[in-house]
This record gives sequence, structure tokens and C-alpha cells, in this order.
Amino acid sequence: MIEVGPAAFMGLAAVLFTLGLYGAVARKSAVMVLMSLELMAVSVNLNVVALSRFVTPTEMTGQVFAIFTMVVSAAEIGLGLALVLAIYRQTRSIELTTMDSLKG
Amino acid sequence: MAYVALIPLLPALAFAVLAPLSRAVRNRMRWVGVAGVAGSLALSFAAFAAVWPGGDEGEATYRASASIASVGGVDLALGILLDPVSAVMLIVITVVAVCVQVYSLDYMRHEERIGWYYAVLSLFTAAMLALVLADNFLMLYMSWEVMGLCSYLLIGFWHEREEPRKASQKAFLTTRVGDVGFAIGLAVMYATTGSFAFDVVLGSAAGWAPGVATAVALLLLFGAMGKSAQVPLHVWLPDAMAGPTPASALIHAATMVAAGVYLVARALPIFEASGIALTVTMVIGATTALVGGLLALVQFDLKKVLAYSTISQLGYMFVAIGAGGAVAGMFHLVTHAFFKSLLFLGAGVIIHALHTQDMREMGGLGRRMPWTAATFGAGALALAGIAPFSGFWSKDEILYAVWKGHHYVVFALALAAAFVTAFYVARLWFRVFMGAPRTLAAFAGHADTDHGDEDHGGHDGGHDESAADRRGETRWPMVLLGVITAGIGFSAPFFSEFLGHAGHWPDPMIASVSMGVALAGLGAGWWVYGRRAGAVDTEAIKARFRPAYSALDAKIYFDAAYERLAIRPFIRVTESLAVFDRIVVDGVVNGAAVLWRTATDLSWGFDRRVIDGVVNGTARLSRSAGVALRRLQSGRVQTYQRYVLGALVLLMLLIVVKGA
Amino acid sequence: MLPLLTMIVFLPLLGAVVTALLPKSRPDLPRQVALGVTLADLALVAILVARFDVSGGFQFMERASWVPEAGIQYLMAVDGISLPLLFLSALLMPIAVIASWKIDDRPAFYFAMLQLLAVGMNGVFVALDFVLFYVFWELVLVPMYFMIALWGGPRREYAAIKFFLYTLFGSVFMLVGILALYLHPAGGTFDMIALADSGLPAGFQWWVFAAFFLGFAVKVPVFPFHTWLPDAHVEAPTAGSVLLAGILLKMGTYGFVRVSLPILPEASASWAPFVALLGVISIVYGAAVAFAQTDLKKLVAYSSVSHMGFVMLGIAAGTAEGLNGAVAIMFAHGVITGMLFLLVGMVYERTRTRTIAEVSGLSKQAPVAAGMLAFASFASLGLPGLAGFPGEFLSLVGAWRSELIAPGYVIVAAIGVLLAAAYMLWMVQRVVLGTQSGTVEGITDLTRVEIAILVPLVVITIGMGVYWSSLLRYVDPAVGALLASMGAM
Amino acid sequence: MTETVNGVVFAILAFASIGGAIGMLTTRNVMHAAFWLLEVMVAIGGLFLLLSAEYLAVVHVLVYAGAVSVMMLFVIMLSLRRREDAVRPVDVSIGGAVLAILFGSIVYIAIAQYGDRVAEMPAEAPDTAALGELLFTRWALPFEVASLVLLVAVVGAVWWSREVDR
Repeated sequence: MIEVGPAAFMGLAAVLFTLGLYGAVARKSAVMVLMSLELMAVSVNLNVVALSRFVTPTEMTGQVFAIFTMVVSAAEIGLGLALVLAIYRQTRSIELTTMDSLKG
Repeated sequence: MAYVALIPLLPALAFAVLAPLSRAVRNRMRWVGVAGVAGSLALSFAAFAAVWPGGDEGEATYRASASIASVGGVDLALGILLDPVSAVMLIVITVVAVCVQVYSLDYMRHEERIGWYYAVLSLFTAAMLALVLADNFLMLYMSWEVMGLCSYLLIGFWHEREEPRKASQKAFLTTRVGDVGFAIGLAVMYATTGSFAFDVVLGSAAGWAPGVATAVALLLLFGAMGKSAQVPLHVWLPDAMAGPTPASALIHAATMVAAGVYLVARALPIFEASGIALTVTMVIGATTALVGGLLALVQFDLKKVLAYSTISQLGYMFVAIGAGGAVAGMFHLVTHAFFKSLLFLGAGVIIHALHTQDMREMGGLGRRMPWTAATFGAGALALAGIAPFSGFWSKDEILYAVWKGHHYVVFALALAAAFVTAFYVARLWFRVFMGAPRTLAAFAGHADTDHGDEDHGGHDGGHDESAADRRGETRWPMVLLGVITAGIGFSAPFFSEFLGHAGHWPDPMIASVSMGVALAGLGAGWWVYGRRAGAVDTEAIKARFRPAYSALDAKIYFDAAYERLAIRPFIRVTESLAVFDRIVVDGVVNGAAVLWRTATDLSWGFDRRVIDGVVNGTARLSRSAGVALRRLQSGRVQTYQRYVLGALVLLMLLIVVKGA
Repeated sequence: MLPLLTMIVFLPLLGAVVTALLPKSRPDLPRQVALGVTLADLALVAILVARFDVSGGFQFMERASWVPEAGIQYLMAVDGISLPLLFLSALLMPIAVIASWKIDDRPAFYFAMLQLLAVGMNGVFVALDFVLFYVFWELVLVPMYFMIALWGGPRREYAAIKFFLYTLFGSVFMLVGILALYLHPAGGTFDMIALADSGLPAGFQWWVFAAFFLGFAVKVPVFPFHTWLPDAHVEAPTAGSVLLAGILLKMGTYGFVRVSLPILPEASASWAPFVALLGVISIVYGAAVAFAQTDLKKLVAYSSVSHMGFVMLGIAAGTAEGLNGAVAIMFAHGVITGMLFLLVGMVYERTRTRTIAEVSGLSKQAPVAAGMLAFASFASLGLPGLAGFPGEFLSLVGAWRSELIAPGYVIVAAIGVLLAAAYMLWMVQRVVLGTQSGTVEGITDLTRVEIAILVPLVVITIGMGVYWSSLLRYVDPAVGALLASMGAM
Repeated sequence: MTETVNGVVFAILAFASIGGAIGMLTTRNVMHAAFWLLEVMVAIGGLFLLLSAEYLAVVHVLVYAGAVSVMMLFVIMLSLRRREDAVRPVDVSIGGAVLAILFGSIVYIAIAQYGDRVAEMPAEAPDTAALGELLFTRWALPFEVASLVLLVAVVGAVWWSREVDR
């Protein structure tokens, strides 16, 4: 049986995070960007839980952290989607490239 | 003796009361200024009495000090030092100040801002009194600068007109050129001794390295030259005559301009430690005395004649100190303060009466204004150096000191200056008071009507074109000063003893030479201007000495030289620096922004928008760089996201590399 | 005892949050809340000053672990150098609020930003942990950016971005310096007090100084890093200009005194001639360029460059006089330039122009405004008896006394004093004096409120100018302690 | 005996999650992307189970796979006027790719350097009860704050998504 150490989890998390990062930067649809952000948040969670399991299993700090991260990202996604809807109502578009009213 | 501190504080308090008031209230409260100075006068006499009979040089009757800061273990203080020198100065300042303030009550009464005038005059008096009471150079310097401010404010009193405005600025800046030297001198002094106190600095001066002593002395002298209008920093004083005449009498004749002399006299041990500095002082003084006198010869503006004469007389005082006759210099300071302020007050009456300062439009005033003529005459004779008027005594002492010091060239220069002085005094006297009236105003005198009130600089309201004496507040100060001018000379030997030097009556030889030269000057003046109208064709003389005359007429090119060599180049430099700043220094910044923008475009993406951005960005390099800075702010979330992530990547790279 | 410093720093944060949440239907509420909060903050600082022990070194220290894994602490304290600046910041805040009374565009946001700015400014002056320091340092940028970008003049976006990026650029180098100190084996902490006696090797110090220098020099700003300043000043609203000149510039020089000197003493000594050179260039260059300006605000902005040059000279001197002088100028410049910007703003409000050539003869129409402007100008040009003088004089004297600085620098700097007189008088002559221009006709004089916010500054200007100890009694012992810790370099 | 993670199971789940992520990023249909995300979430829930974080696994699936994904779908449907709007070209950003690759490689270096410090998995793994214990004792205050955050988020979401009369 193959032994799987923390490096594997970290590597997986890194790959997921990188994919999310690319999506957040590259996609123009606000919903897609939000999804990518979720992906990044989840990969962080994975990392934290894995490290906690390997390094400090009894204290479960990582799990507690992950719960809080979940709370925050849930809140964020709720607000983010609400924003997207609000913007959609105004501009009939969820393309990020059209949102540049802050342009200098 | 704590009341000594009140001497400068009373006028300062008057200023503090007057300054914040509204204009109308301030105008009504001008008596506060007079009261403050009068109080100072009374206290000064008390202080003088306490110092009497003086005699011990350097012995202070009273001292007190209050620390205003402690820096690195050194106390910087405002302190009072009452000794014979300061006691004498107190009397001179307060007497002249009271005279001027009383005189101004009438003279300035129709001015819209008379309250402000009184406030500034009070502040000035306070600063001057603080200066002579100071027990350290720092306080002296501070009062020195405050006086400069007051001088600025009073010269520019009628700032609606171009001339006073420019003159005030010129005065402030020119004296400040000197002050830069003064300030550096203070820094050197402090670096050497770790103190500003007279006791410490002057007491140790003899032991300084000669180079240091010379440096400090020359720097202080430079400051004194600015304030006391010595060549080549004299150019501001004639222009300063654009201010109200009583203010000129107090500030630009009697007190402030003499502060430089006072400074050099106070710092004498440093000058003595240097030696060379004394010689420099003397040479500058002698040059100034002669140049000032010569320039006074060609002026037609009554006040400017007096201004150049002041410059010349201040030069005399510097000669005295440089020649080792500090007491003579101080005595001349005292006598000059009285007779020159008297002359200015007289000039004020004339100017008010005739509404002109041009001597060519005057004449025959002697009969119309007997009081003015009499007091002015006393001052003029004192200035010319005719016994028994005060100027004779002090000038004699100076000549004596120069002769005793074997400075024969300077002696000759001083005599020449004395001759010129007497000559322009005669010119002034005969043009103004003798001969026939040359204008309607000078003609029409009816002594009993109410008098014209507007000064030349004021407004052309309905005034009464009459040439006559004034009464009351205007007249009595002049009479008082006239009496002092006539009598104070006899105190010469006692003055020396009061200051702790051996007193003596005039040396017959020197006295007769000086009298002779003065009389010769007066005689020559009479020959040219006085005998009868047109006896000597001044135009012919001018034509004869055309080059010399035109040089004098152009103020020996000092102003022109400054204008051409300093001011215009300075303005050109500042303007080109401003352009440099905008285009080069700022251009680098904006250029960096453009480059950065281009670089980010290049590395962060080749999608259509960005490629366009690169092209546009490159094109913009030649256009306004500001646009590029703005372009950094695209307003799009993801652009910012990229910046942030880029920075994050860099930061991580740093940590990883550092960790490895 | 109460955590006084925490209260002082974070009270405006509370105020900012409350202000931001105020209902839109009451546009007059934000400014009232802001005024109340800033006045309360001033009162707290006043208590602090009253309880301050002049010879007590760092006081009111609050130390708590923040991120123990990285050795980051919540560490705050004041000493005689930071106290005046903290006071200045607390003093200028209510004045800035009142000066912004007429802001009616998004007032809640504006006043929230203003108070957020106060958090950053106060925090920078009390933080003694580098991470905390850096956080506050950067925190200042954001509200100031918005104040310029949203409530500024016609070229506000350009000025705001330039300000933001330029100072950010500088502070990145500062961050590098902080990290270098942390990562170096001899350092290894973010605690400024501990770092001060960590004995870093001189060669390492040299590089760290260079990093910090860039960070601070941009903020000061020293020639040639100054070009963001005139743009930011010209475009910023009055309150922004006041705080920018009054406090933000001081953060740079404060950094030199608080960070570079005690932590990097050897490097400070070897860099001193260079710092002094840039200081002297700033003095003369700033003055000369100020002389050529046509815009009142730009003139004052360049005069700031010139004055901050004196601070740099005093700091480079590394003598008691020089450092006392440097802190004195920091304080005095905050008061005086604050006054100047307020007045320029008030004049602008009435005449709608800041072009010097278009405003003249103010004294006839608005004597109080004219008098105040002339007063502030004279204070600015260093007239003895007013606050500008002690600092300039002491920094000159201190620089002359220093072995690190050539006398030639001091002479050139002294000429800068003359130039200051030249451009200030030039401005007074045109704006205050003379005959009235059309723009001035019919304008009203200062209102009571406007006079009321200027009067405290006037009083401080005179008080400090006459009795230097009112400020220096706090500064001098701290400077003495600082010099002692630097080992009398 | 030390516990181990089953390599095969891990490999399957890792493949599933990475594949799902790639699928999410490459599909042209937003709806499909949402379903891909759902798939990733489920896979990661499985990974949590592998790490003996049972409670977390359940909550994770509930929140992400349940709530969040459904919400995504709702928003997508609400913001689509026609069915065809869901299909849109996949945006490619070379800049973004460069950035992501840079980031990934740096992280890779870091993991390569430090990743193997702990190879063994400790045997002990407290159960859900222990987590609950910890959550309500040591982490009680943050827990309460978290609930506050959620409350604020709910209020904010309602505020923003309300119909505004224009």
C-alpha cells in the first residue's frame, strides 16, 4: 500500500489553488470568478486540515480553522452572489469587464 | 530692580493689546502705545539712575534671566543685562520713541490704520529695548529680527502703492542677507564656546584661535552691515524712506540702524581678538561714510538726502569702533540718534506742508516756518559738525580716536566725508529754507489756519495748501530734541567716564581741523547754493564732472549691479528650476509609471485589450505621462487582482529564496 | 490604568465605523460625530500630555503578544519625540473636520475616511513594533487616496494615484528593510526597542539604511522624490492638504528619528553626509522652485519641501541641537503650514482662484484673513519669536556643530533661510498687500468659526516661538536618551 | 500501529478533484461549470474523511455541495435570459496563466523543501465529540463571532438582492 504523507495533500491543495487562481484571474463572468474563489478557499481548507491531522492531531486546530474558513466563505459567496444579482439588475450583464466605473 | 524687565515688556504689552483689536477700536486705543512707551521712558530713567555714576566697564548693575529652552544640557535664555552701555541706549531709545509717538499723534491722525501704526511702533520699541538689554547673542538676534519685521511693516505702511511695497521687501531681504551671516556667526560661536551668553563668549574670546575669532567677528560684522546699511548692503535704506516720516525718524535714523553699531560695540572683544576684523570694520565704515555723503550730494528728495546722510554717519560710527574708539562710536550713536530724528521730524512737517519731498520745489520756508527752521537748523548744524552742537563733539572724538590709532588714510577719508557732509547740509538748508519759494504751496502760508494733514503718501483728500509750522504734539517733541541736540555735546567727557573710559575735552588741534573742514564745507555749500539764486550754475558743474555725476546719480550702480548680477539671474534660475522640476524630476516619475504600465501589460497578458494597451502605452510615452498613471487604474477588478497577486508572488519568491 | 494609547489610536476607528453607518437622510450627522470623536481624541491626548513624565523615556507602554509565532507584538509607547507629533495629529484633526464642514458630497464616507486617517497617523507615532508600524503606515495611504481622488481638484485621479503609488513604492523598500532586520540573525525581532541595542554589523546596517531611506525619503519628501507632493497638495481638499503637510510628511522624518538613528547608528553616521546633502538641496531647491510658482498651494507645497530639508539636515547632524531642531521644525511646520493651507483654502473658497497673480489687496477687503496670512507667512519664513525659528536655528547650529557635516552645507542652508524670506514676502506682497484685484472685490472676511480654528494655531505659534521649552522640554530628554543609546556617535 | 492514508483512495479522490477543477475551468457552459464544482466539493469531502475529519466532511458537503452550489445555480439561472446565454466562450488569459504557473511553481519549491518533515501519520485522531468540546470551550468566542459574521452576511445579502425601484 502506498503511504501518503502531508506533501501529497499539500501538493493537491496547491494544484487546486493554482487552478482556482487562474480561473479567478482569467474568467470574465462574475459567477465563474466566484466559483474559482470557492475552489481556492476549499483548497486552503484541505491544506489546513491535512497539516493539522499530521502535525497536531489532538488539538484539531486545523479543523476548527476550516470551520471558520467555511463560515467566512459561505458568507462571502452569499454576499458575492447577491452583489452579482444586484449588478445584473442594473446593467443586465455579469461580465466583469463591463464593470469599470471606478476607472481613473 | 525687576522693573527693568518691564522696560521692553510695556511696549510689547501695548502691541499685544492693540494687535488683536479691530481696526476701529485699535485706532481709538492708540494712546495705549504712547502710554507703554512713556512708561518705559520713566523706568529707563530709573534704571539709568540706578546705574549712575557707572564707570566700571563690563560691570552689570542688574542681571536676570529666564531659560526658554534647554538643549543638550545647555540653557538658552532670555536675559537682561543692565550696564552703562545699555542704560544709555535705553534713554536714547525711549526718548526718541516718545518724541516720535507724540509727534505721530498729530502727524498720522488722519491715517486709516493709525492704530496698526501705533501697534507696530510699540512692538518695534519693545524689540529695540530688548536688544539693548539682552545678555546673550541669541536674544539679541531674536530682537534684531523682530525689529526687521517692524521695519518691513512700517516701510510698507502705504502698501497700496508700488514704491513702499517694493521698498519694504527690499529692506527686509537686504538686511536678511546680513542676518544670514549673523546666524552663521552665532553657529560658529556656539560651536566654539557652547553658549550664547555675553559673559561666556566675550570672556573667552581672547583665547580663541585667531581664525575662529576673525570668522565670528566678520560674520557678525556682516550682519551689522545689513542692519546698519553699510556699503555694499546699504541699498535698502534710501528706499525705506517710502515709509511714514516719523517711523523713518525712529527706525531708520535713530535706533534700528544703529543696532549694528551696538552689536559690534558689544562684541568688541571678539573683534579685538581677531585684529583684522577691526581693520575691516574701519575700512568699511570709512568707505560708507564717504560714499553715503557723496550720494547725499546728488539727491533731490529731502528724505533721501537724510537717509544717505544716516548711512554716512553710521559709517562714521563703524570707523570709530574699528579704530579702537568704541566709546566715541557709541557717543556718536547717541548724538546722531537725537539730531537725525530731529531732522526727520522736521522733514515730516515740511513734507506735510508742501506735499512734496522734492527739494527743487521748496525754498524760502525759513520765514514761513520759524519753529521748524530753528529746530531743523540745530539738527543740521549738529550734523555738519559745528560746535557747540552735539555732532561736533562726537565727530571730534571719532577723529581723535582715528588719529591716535595712526590710521591716517582713514583720517583723511573721514575728513573728506565731514567736508561732504557739511556741503550737503548747506545745500539742503539753502534749497529748503532760504531763497524764494519755488511753488505755490511754499508761497501761500497762512500760519493760523488748520494745517494740511495728509502725508505725501496718503490720499489726496481736501487739504489745505499751506506751508506753516505745526503746533502741539508736533512741535514740542521737535523742540525737546532740538534742546538735547544743542546741549548734549557738553556731556562728552562724562559720557566716556560713565562707560568706564577716561574722559577728555576736545583736543584743540583735532577740534580746529574738524571745525575748519566743516566750516569750509558749509562755506562751499553757501557759495554754490546760498549766495543768490543762480550765482553758480549747478548744471555747468554737473556737465563738467559728467562721469562722476552720472555715477552718483545712478547710486554708484549698486542697485543696478544687484539687479543684474543677483536678482535677475536668481529669478531666471528659479524659473528654469521650476521647469526642470516639472519636466525632468517629475518626468522621471511619470516615465517610470509609463514603463511600469507597459511592463505589466507585457507580462500580464496578451489578450486583445492588453495588446492594445501596450501599443497605446508605447505611443503614450511621448504624450502626457499622466495618462499612463491613470491607466494603472483601469477600474476593473481583475486588473487590481493581478497587481495584488503579482505582488504576492514576488513576496513569496522572496520568502522561499530567503528560506533556501 | 486605562490603555490610553490604544484608546487614542482606535477611538477614531470607532468613530469612522459609526460615521460610515450613519443614515444618509441626515447629512449633517457625520461631521458632528467626527468633530465629537476628534475632540474627544484631543482630550485624551491632552490627558496623556498632562500625565507625561518629561524625563521618563518610553511611557504608557502597552505590550501584548499579537502573533507569537512570528514574534509580532502589539507594542505601543510614547516618548518625548513622538508625543509632540501625536499631539499635533490630535490637534489638527478637529481643525481638519471643521475645515471640511461644507463637504456635502458623500459626507459619511468623507468623514469616515478622515477619522480612519487619524487612526493611521496616531498609530504610526506610537507603534514600536515594526509590523504594527508598517500596518499603520500603510493604513494612512488609503483614506488619503480617497480624500484626494473623490473630493479633490480637477486632476485629482492623477494626483491621487501618483501619491498612492509613489509612497507605496517607498514603503515597499521599507518593508524589505523591516524583513531584513527580522531575518538577520542579530536582529530577529520586530521590536524596535530590542533592535536598538542589537548591535547589527555595520555593513548590514548600511544596506538596511538604504532601504529605509527610500521609504522615508519619499514620504518626507526629500529632493528628488518630492514631485508627488505639489500635485497631491494642489488637488487635495483643504483638510487633506492640512493633514498631508501637517502630519503625513512628519511620518517620514519621524521614521528617521525613530528607526534609522537608534537601530542603525553606524549607518546613520556614514550616510549622514549624503542625507545632509539631499537635505540642503531640498532646502535651496524647494525654496527656489517655490519662488517660481504661480499657484498659492504649490508655493506652500514647495516651501514644505524646503522646510523638511531643514529637518533632514538636523537629523543628519546627529547632535542634540540638530535633533531638537528637527523635532521642533516638524512640530512647527505642522502648525504653520496647516495654518497656511487653511488660509489658502479659505481664500480659494471666496475668490475661486489660487493663482497668485489673480489675488491681490486682500488686506483691504478682508483684513483678518490678510493679517493671518501674513502672520503665517512670517512664521513660516522663520521669524524669531514665532514657532518656525527655534527649529531652523537649532538645526543650523546643530549641523555646524556636527562632525559629520561640512560647514559648506550649513552656509548653503542658511542661504535657504534667505530664500524662504524671498518667496514668502513675494507672496505676501502680491496677495496680501497692494490694491484690490477683481477677484477680491466683495468677498467676506473670515467667519467666527474660521477664526476660531486658526486662533489655537496662532497661539501655539507664538507660544512656542517665545518659550521654546514648551515643546523642547519634552524633546530634549528624549533626544539625550537617543544620543546616549547611539553611543555618542 | 500507525494509521495510514490509503494511497489508492487518495489517488482516486485527488484525480476526481483536479479533474473536476479542470472541467470547471474548461467547460463553456456555466451551468456545467457549477456541476463540476459540485463534483470537486464532493471529492474533497471524501478527502476530509480520509483525514478522519468526519464532522468536517459532512458539514463541507452540506455547505458547499448543498447550499453553495445550489445558490450558484439559482444565480446563474436568474441571470440568464435565454438558455443559450449559459454557453459562452472560455476566456483564456496568458497573463493569468503565467501568474498561476509562477505561483504554483513557487509553492511547489516550498513543498519540495519542507513537505516531508512529517511523514508518519499519528495514530490518535479524536472524534467529533472532541471537536465539539473544543469548539465550545477553547474556541467559544471565535465561534460566536463567526455566527455574527453569518448574521451580517445574511442581512447584507438580503439588502443587496432586494428589488430597488428605479
